[in-house]
Amino acid sequence: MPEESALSVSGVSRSFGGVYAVRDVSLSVADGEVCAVIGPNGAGKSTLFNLITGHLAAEHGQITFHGHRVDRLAPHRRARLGMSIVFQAARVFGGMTVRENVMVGSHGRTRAGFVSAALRLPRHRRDEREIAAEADVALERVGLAEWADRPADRLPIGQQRALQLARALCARPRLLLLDEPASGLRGEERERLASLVEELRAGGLTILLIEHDVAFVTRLADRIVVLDLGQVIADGPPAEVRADPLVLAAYLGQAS
Amino acid sequence: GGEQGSGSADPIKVGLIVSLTGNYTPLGSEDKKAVELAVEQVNAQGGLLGRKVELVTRDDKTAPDQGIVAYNQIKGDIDALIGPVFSNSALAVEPLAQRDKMPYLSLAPAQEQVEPIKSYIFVTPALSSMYAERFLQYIQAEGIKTIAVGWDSKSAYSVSGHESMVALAPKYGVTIAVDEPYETTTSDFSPLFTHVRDSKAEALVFWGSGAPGVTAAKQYVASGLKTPLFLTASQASKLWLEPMGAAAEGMTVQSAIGVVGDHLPDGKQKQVIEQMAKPYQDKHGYPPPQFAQDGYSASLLLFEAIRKANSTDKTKIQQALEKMDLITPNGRFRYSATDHSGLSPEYISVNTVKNGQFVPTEWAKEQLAKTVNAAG
Amino acid sequence: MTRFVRPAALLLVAAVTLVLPATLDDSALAVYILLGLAAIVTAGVSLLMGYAGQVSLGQGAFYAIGAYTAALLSLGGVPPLVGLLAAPVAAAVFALVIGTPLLRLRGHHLAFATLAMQLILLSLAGQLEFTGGDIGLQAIPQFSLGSFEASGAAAYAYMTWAGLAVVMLITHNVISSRPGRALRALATSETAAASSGIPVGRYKLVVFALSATFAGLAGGIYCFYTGYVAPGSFPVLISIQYIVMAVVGGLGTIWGAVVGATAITLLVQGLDRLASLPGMPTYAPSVLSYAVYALVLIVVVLFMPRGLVPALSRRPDRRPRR
Amino acid sequence: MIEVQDLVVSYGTATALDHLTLTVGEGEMVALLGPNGAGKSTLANTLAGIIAPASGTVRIGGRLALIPEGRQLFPDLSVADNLALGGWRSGLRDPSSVYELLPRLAELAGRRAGVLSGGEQQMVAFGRAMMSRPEVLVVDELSLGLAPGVTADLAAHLAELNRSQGLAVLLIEQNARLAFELCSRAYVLESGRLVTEGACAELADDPRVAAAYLGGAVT
Amino acid sequence: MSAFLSYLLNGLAVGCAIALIASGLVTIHRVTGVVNFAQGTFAVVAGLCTSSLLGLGFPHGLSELAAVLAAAVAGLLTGLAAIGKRGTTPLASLIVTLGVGVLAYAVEIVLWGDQPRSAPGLAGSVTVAGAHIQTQHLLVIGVTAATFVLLALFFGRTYLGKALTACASNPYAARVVGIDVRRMGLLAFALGGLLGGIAGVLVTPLRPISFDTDVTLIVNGFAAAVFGALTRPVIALFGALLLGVAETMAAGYGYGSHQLEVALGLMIIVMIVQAGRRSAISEETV
Ligand SMILES: Nc1ncnc2c1ncn2[C@@H]1O[C@H](COP(=O)(O)OP(=O)(O)OP(=O)(O)O)[C@@H](O)[C@H]1O
Ligand SMILES: Nc1ncnc2c1ncn2[C@@H]1O[C@H](COP(=O)(O)OP(=O)(O)OP(=O)(O)O)[C@@H](O)[C@H]1O
Ligand SMILES: [Mg+2]
Ligand SMILES: [Mg+2]
Repeated sequence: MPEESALSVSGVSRSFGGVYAVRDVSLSVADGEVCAVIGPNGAGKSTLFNLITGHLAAEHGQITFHGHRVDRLAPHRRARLGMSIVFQAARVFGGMTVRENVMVGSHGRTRAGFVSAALRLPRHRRDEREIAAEADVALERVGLAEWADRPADRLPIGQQRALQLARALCARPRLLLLDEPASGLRGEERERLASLVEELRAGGLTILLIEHDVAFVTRLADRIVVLDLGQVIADGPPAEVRADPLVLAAYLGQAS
Repeated sequence: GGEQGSGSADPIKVGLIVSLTGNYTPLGSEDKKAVELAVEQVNAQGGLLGRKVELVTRDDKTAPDQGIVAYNQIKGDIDALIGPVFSNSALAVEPLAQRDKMPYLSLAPAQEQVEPIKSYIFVTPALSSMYAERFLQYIQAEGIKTIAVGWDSKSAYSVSGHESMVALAPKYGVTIAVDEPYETTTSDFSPLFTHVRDSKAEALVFWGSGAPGVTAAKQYVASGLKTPLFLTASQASKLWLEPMGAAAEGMTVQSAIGVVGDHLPDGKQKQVIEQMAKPYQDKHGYPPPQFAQDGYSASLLLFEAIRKANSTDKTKIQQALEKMDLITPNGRFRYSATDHSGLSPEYISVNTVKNGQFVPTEWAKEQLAKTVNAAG
Repeated sequence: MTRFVRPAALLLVAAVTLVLPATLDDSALAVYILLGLAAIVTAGVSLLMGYAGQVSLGQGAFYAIGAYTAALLSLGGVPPLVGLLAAPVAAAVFALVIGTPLLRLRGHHLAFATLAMQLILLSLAGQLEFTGGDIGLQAIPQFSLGSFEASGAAAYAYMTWAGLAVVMLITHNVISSRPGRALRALATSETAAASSGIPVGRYKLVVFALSATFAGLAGGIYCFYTGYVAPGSFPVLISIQYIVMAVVGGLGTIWGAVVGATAITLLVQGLDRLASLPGMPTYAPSVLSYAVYALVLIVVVLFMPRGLVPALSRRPDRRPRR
Repeated sequence: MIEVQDLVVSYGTATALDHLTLTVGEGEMVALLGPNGAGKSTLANTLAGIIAPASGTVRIGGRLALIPEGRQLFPDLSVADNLALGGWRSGLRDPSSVYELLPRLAELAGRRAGVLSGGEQQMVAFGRAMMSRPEVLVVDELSLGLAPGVTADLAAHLAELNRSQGLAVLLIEQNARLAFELCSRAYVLESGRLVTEGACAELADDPRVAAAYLGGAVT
Repeated sequence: MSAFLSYLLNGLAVGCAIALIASGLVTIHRVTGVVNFAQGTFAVVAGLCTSSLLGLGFPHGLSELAAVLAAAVAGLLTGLAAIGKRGTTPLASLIVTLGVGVLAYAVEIVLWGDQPRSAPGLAGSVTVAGAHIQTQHLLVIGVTAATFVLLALFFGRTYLGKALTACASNPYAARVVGIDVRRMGLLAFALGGLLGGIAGVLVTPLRPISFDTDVTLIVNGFAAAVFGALTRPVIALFGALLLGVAETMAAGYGYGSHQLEVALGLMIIVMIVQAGRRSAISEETV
């Protein structure tokens, strides 16, 4: 198991002003697995994602990614190791077109620096063309191809979120973290997203997914981790978790 | 350039670059008024060499690079230049003027202008070293042995004044007990006063121009310090007197001789001062401050040089300037090949403030009378 | 259509820049040079602010460092060309050193810190012996290259505008490529930029240094042209002026810097000429140059909030009225 | 309560709403569906008076509150202050009624709103709108980011207000199942134009609507 | 010891004067998001007005009051220019306030000339535990303390204060709940003008004021206000006091020519240390 695990989080905690948002959380995600994190609002799911990607510093605990200790690394270093995140709130880059936004996604795995850019070296120009082509492929996958030349900040919210996903894909990640990717999508679009996730999983991508739509989660996840008050209260295959009395009480209870 | 042969109808063009905007506006605008007055007067008397004098004015915006822009704009047109009052602008323009062999009378007091001497550059205000020396003479005459000095580390005038004072003090048997710099933006002088209070200093000499002069003097009064306060000539104008009001009474302030013209014995010097002071007062409603006198003196020096040269040829004007001996409101100038500042400390007065007026001390009256009489 | 318009326009601009110095008299050349130098510094400000979203209120400091470096070296007998090349390098190195701590600050904090940096630097320059104190450094030799000596203003005009061309080319190349995208990205969201693998801190530092390089280059040319540098040549207001130029021209546009610098410089010089005409009342200079300058500035900023370049190129503003 | 006649709204040259006519009657709950970019949020903002229409008329028959897209809280103010400011129009200052409905907010009352989790922010946005004691409520995505239990609670609360006080609601919602459950009528908007309207029961049977809005989320 | 106390007290007074300028900056920025570079101008206007009114023979008190009101009007006018037009971005507004500051130069020169002016304040000094302090300085300290207490209470406790804060925190949301953002912005500008006016009236007896004194005032005030992130009056006050005390201490202990470096350097260091404790993600959350 340890060799196969793509991501392993052990004993990680983080508090804000004395209140623990994430408390002693451990979980591990196998290579190629789709793992869902669910839980009530304010359970600490997004905080956990921020700890994994390095946007927040963990107070205790270890995070290992494909065998590397990453918990002391800056976010961009972790990104370069192959982590990509789609944030809960849309964070698109203003003042740039949709395509340029997606091209930024490739930053971590391309090289051209200021000097070669300033001098317009031929190699740099070739790189640029390749990145642009790849960005278009990513846009196609999330269904934004026809918007490629629009200013990104003028897109309606739903499409801004799709754009974030395309940007993450353009990084060719090894681990994709999706924070509520289906929120604000209608049935048809949800369906497309679900097939995209399935397609990515088929391609061997490891995915960590936060989502409140239990049906969506059940369909896609190999495993579900349930957080409540910052702690893991259940961890297992969807069917098992959905039947767990603790989970029913904390989360699913009133719903279905 | 106006050559002699080009017809007597052509005016003689005098350039004037001063600060009309920016920090030095209050100084530059006084200079401008005075130079305009001098030009008016000389034209009323038929001009120079039978030609009218015309002024070409530019603003250096209290910035050296703008001084250069201004100079480059007018250098082709003018026969001589009266240059910036802001030392930094002056120092920026002077190398260019020297290169173009442009007779140049400076309104800035910076020592560096005449060290080393540049043949075309002449200075009109007294240099700060002269003020320093004059104060030391007075201090010695008063029997004071120990003094405190406060000086603005951001003002060239004050820095070099302080340096001269430190260098010359031993010569006059004076010890400097407190030697304390401050910055132009300083708004609280209590540390200085505390240090003076704790020392044996018998007088506090304060170097600085503009706002700090008023701020410090006011806080001096409020601090209740008994050590007498000596101020340099930058404070010898209504710019300082007005905001100080009654608080200024009894303070010791240096000034150029022109500021105390009323107290001089009759003679050439007094007459020259009045020739400017009366019309100036009539026109602007207040007596000419120091800066106005600098501007007026520079104009007189230049006109005289053109007369003597009997030409607007730049080299000839320069040569005439180097032989200049002329009484102006700033005192008697004697430029030579080795002295482009021309004045001496004898033309500086030491005054006390009485009823809102600068009145020379007994010592100064005596000294000035001697100086004036010697000059004739 | 636009495919032909742009190169044609570029050619026209290039031709005009080349021909102008030969036809202008000294007085106009002085303005032309200062305008070009301002445009170089403003290009850096625009890159820093308009693309990378970082505000510097202390760009004058780098201008000063460039000028002082070139001046000190040439007064020390180093060939002027070396001095000129050292100017941008020194400014860049200084920016890297000072930027490492300062760029941990964001927004207004950074703006203040850069402003303070300039104040401190000027204060030191005004007190140190080797920088000539408040009086500054004088009698800096003319720029020369081998046996050629740049004695006329025209030579400096060519130098300035060549420098500007290089600066604009670099800016253009940088912003439309990988590092440029990264800069524009981190301007909106540092978090999202970092999660795309962008080393946010390092990129901010590099662009800070790049903008300082531009300012340093301008400073180097300035020092040879005027032959004099002093703290008084680089007041804090000059840094603010660069920002005004960048905003008036249009942030986030390549030509904004040039257009902004041109507009402001010509406005200021024009008003200055007008105000010092004989017969103007005593207060004309202050009133004219302050009031008219301010009014023009306010009107331009209010009615062309995105700057002259976008306004003139008539791209419709698609923001909603919110 | 809401009467929109021939409404046109545009961003520069792009038209977001194209001659739109729609009504929400007194005490009625109406759903508004549509794909991304249809113009739903644009309509919501126009109704709230934040965007000015290019032409057409908008009439609102009572105090209107908007739960805007993307929560739009005051990030620097506390949760309690956010709620209190919701009462700017109604004069209601005391948020205790909201705390009763959403006990989680009482725990968070002193927290800066900007640091809340997504779902918690959505609760604040809802509570803030309630503070204005609205007669007409426009909700731009009620369920966004909320745990299923909370969504159900809020939906029930809306239904209750509708029943007891005659609150009129225009519900913009991607979760069509929820919308159809709650509302009696629905409009479907595409590219700024109405494409379908009718009773929810009928629309749910429309194969096109079902495919677009009800598919995907396999239970 | 008495020397130390004297530097401290005087430093506090200097800091308080700075804090008053900062208070106006904070007020305006907190409500409109605009950094008002015309803030120093308000103080200058009030200072020049007081000096004129006193010169015309109006009594103390009345003159100062009228001057402060004049500054409030100046603030309102500045606000009309800076945020009166819809769609003006904070950066554009900032440039407009710079423009207003320059425009004010012209007006001030026409009305008052270019020479510095001063006005009499409280004369004399008092001795506290062997340390001398000017009476006017004590007045400055007192008024500043009162102003900041009121300001902190106003923004922290009152409903109107919170509504004002909401305007800059999220202008769109403010309109959603029905707050008239523009009116509130103008109110803030008028209040900022008032605060600037108080600063000017108090400072004029201490140092002469001329049309361009605003530059020094704004540089210090900006430093202090930024220290408080331009939104938090009490922290800005601390910043101002730090600045003032650092300056006098530097002068008191023999670094008189490096006051500026010491004080500004200290501010930067404290800010950098503070910044190290914040993460990007918590600053970006919306
Ligand atoms: N920067 C912060 N400062 C203070 N508290 C915070 C901060 N970030 C998060 N919190 C708190 O930590 C808790 C967990 O937040 P988190 O965003 O991780 O929740 P979540 O599980 O993602 O919820 P949701 O489903 O609503 O998005 C919340 O109560 C939130 O208010
Ligand atoms: N600020 C803007 N500038 C220009 N166009 C805009 C702007 N905001 C929205 N639009 C355009 O207006 C149209 C309608 O957008 P709107 O946000 O109203 O859609 P929506 O139906 O709410 O979508 P979503 O379901 O994603 O929230 C879209 O085509 C969008 O691109
Ligand atoms: Mg979350
Ligand atoms: Mg929407």
